[in-house]
Amino acid sequence: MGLLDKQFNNSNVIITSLDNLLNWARLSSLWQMQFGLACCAIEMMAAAASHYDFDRFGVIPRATPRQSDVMIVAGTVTLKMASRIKRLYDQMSEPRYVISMGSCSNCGGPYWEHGYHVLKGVDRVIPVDVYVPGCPPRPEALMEGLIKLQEKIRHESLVKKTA
Amino acid sequence: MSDLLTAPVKTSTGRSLRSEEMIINMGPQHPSTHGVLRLELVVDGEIVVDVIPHIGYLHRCFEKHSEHMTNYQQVIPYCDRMDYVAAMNMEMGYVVAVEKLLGIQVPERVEYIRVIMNELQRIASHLIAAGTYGLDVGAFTPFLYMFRDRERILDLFETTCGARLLYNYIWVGGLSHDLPPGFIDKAKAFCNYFRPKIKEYNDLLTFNEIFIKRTANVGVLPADVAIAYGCSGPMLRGSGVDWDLRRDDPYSIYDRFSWEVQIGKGEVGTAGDCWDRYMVRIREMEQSLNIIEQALAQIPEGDIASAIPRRIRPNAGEVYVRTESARGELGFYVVSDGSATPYRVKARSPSFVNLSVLPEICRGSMIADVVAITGSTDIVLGEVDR
Amino acid sequence: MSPQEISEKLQSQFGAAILEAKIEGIIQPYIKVASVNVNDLALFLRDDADMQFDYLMCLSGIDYGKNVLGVVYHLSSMTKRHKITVKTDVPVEKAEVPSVADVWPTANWHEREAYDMYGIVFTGHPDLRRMLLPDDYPGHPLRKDFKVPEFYQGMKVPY
Amino acid sequence: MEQPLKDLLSNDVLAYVIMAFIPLLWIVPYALFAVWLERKVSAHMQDRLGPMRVGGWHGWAQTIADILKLVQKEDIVPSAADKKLHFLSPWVVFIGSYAAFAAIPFSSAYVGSNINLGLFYVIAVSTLVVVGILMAGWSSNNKWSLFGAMRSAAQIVSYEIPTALALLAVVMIAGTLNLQEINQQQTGWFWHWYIFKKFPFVFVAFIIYFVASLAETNRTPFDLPEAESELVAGYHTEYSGMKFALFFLAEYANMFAVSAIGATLFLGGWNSPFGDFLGGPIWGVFWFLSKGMFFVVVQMWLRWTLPRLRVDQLMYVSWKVLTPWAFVCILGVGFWMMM
Repeated sequence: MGLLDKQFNNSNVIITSLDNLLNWARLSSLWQMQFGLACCAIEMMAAAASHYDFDRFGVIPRATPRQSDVMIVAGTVTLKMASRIKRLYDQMSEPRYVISMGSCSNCGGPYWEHGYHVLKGVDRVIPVDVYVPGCPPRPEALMEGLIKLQEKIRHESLVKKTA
Repeated sequence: MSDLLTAPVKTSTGRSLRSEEMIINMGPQHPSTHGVLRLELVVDGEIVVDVIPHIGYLHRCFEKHSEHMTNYQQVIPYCDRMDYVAAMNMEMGYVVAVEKLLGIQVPERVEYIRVIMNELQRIASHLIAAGTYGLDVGAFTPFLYMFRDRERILDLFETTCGARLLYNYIWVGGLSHDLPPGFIDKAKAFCNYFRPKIKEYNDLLTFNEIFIKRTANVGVLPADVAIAYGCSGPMLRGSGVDWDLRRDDPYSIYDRFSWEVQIGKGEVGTAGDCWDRYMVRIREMEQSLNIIEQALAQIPEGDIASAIPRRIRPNAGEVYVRTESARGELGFYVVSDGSATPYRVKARSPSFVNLSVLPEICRGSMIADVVAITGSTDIVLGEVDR
Repeated sequence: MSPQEISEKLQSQFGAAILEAKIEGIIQPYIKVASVNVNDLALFLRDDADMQFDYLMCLSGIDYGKNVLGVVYHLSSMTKRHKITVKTDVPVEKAEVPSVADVWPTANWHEREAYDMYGIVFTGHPDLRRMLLPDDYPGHPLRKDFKVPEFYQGMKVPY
Repeated sequence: MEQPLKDLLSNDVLAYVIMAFIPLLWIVPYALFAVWLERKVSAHMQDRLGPMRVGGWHGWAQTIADILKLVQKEDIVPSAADKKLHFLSPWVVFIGSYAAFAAIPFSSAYVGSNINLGLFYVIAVSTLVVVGILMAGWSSNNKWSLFGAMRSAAQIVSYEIPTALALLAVVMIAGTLNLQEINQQQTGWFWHWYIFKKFPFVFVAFIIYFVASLAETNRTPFDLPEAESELVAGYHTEYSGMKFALFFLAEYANMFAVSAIGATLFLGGWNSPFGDFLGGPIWGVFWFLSKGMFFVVVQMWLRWTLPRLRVDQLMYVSWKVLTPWAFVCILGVGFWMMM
């Protein structure tokens, strides 16, 4: 994760306040990587367009992985594309998050059985934070996924987790 | 610009002025490749010497799936997912092919509803094409305006079949649902709403001086090259070839409506340039509105399904049927061996063929032009790769 | 020209190379041709004044089973407004068909796709690489005997 | 303001340091506000709402969250990058745009450094931005970055010429390069502003200046160096976290700097448009900032309306349209003054 993450062993009032502030900043400014794969990308575009307007949540598209915080894997991941997605994920800077949008990137979707060239779930190559079901998910569903991700970020901490 | 590029790059002593060439990869993740297209650009400075498209990053095994479904109907959702921007057109193409294989007629009402849905879909698809094209040349706002109006079409689809993007609505022998009550009024209201919007797009983008500068005389595709490369749809019509399958090889009931086929005339540049291709789409939206209005006025009452068994088993045989999708000639080659599953389904996707002409028209242009040309071919990668 | 006339003209021109011409009792008539003659026939179909098949609509590979592969050409003419289907068969062991990419440039990508999916080699093709699948993908997936690989580059392929 | 500060602190060096930081008090809040404003302006132009959630009222805290997040982000230096240049370039770019503020008079009482060659200094020092951008593009070892940097260098160097020529038209009338003096010459009602002098030559010069300044700040329709749909993100493709934030800050600082110079030279700077009404040093700051912000908003308006030019068209505009017309303006003003 980021610079300070998991650097502290004990929690105190300063660290928790800092936690809250940093988490607030992270969850309020999730810049999305401008990158779509298949059908879901159209719904992702619709989510960013006037009617649904992702910008309300502070989500703006960035074309380069270096400057983006969340990668929305929108669509079918094929074997040819999988290594590229892995590389894009590696190029993103911490803290980074992944939303898997749609059945295809969750588990292969309708292509699970005979898809000789379809990766059955993007979580086989990169870690996923939030799965959004649907084929394709409606923009509202994607927003729900984003809010879930924000909830997840809200509970992150600088404190090391002990077993 | 053009004489600068076509002039021999030699000094008076005959030495080449070409500098070292550089290869850059555009895509598969790039903001303006409309998905996961990868273009290998060989560039000499800003000038593109060669373009090598690499596709297949979205190859989802459509043809394999259609050979393994339990019946013919189950292929329809996969057709949807091929061209996800114009799913209705895709369903239509496949269903018309299977019906021809079966040799059945569908009720009148079904035909009318199919035409209405197809033309609405064509408008929605062209809106995405034109909007993202604006994005490609750097105009952000028209894209959002067009998406705003597209939402209204999606609302119509949603009231009809519950889905926004991939419908599974047109079935072999009929439709999944009848039109909901009030649909016709809503569709008429949409037509009235949408007509003035086309003028708005023209004011905002089409006749913008910079937009014309960026697209006129860029990526000129001569008519003979277009035909030799098998281009179709707005790509072919943009080059001035008067060819529309809805009129020239009619299917369904398109021969009952009166509308005009739009072709590129080279108003602001050469016939067959990017602006012409863009403009054909804008004008086709208007023509689609005409068809919708006629169909809405004539639509009869009746059944929405013809009497066919649940598991259809066409006689052994084969058929190639082409229909006009939003992107061009969509062909389905369906082979039956008499069983309940297709033996072979080959989709001849228009984008795949239209894309193959890209290297031909990109050579000698600039990097920014490659973006403009790729945008004007209006490819959907799901359909290119199938 | 009607399909009947087309087939008669082709038979008089190519004789024994035309293996079969099925016109009646079928939805779309087709002409079957010996695989070695495909390119000559294509050139004739495009250039003959009566034919003028300037538009290759579709080129499909097909696996007929029993070790026979096929290539199907769907042609149409924009000027004459007629259509014809041309077919050819090749055995799996020697799946070689002359390329028609020099006749219709659009065949270039179609043939690459057929090569990718069925392993049909188009002789004389300018750039016969895989089209859709990665270069190191094992096998030709649309053949009826294709088995999905267990792993590809360390990624598990079956569900 | 310089002298009172020195007297107060009785330490010259400290006084200079404080003087130097005063523009920062404006630039940082301004940049935060302008980014938020840009998002709101673009959203409302596009039938959207823009940021609505963060901080409550219309997402006012959006950019604060953005900057706090960028601080936390991992700082990636590509392994193949030229590490020193990669580290330095955002600073060079920022310093280039920040240093320009030293000679810009914010009010009759405050100018960072009241030098005689003020305008010359501003033009010269803002060229430093090109060096920074070239460093960024080269050191990233990324072809898209290199393209962005090369385009940017060509663009900014070309557009310096019409910019400087257009400003020269005013300098000819004013007879000085000192920006504070130029301001003082325009005191009075708005028809004393230089934009209305020697009509229409200076007016045309102002338009040339504004168009060229759009190119100097890489704004649409001249945003080729970072053209998103062509070059991914241009010269800052490989920059993440705080370094990217510096580029961003520099871009917005630059936007204001060119607007401020335009306002100073053509529109009376800190002068009230209505003679003595709401005049004086304090209101002067208000007038100066409002004029500057007005042009910043115009730049945003253009950005969300126009498509982008191509490289050769960009050069065409500079060399074949703006530069000749700037010469015409200079000649016109010159002949007028001789008569």
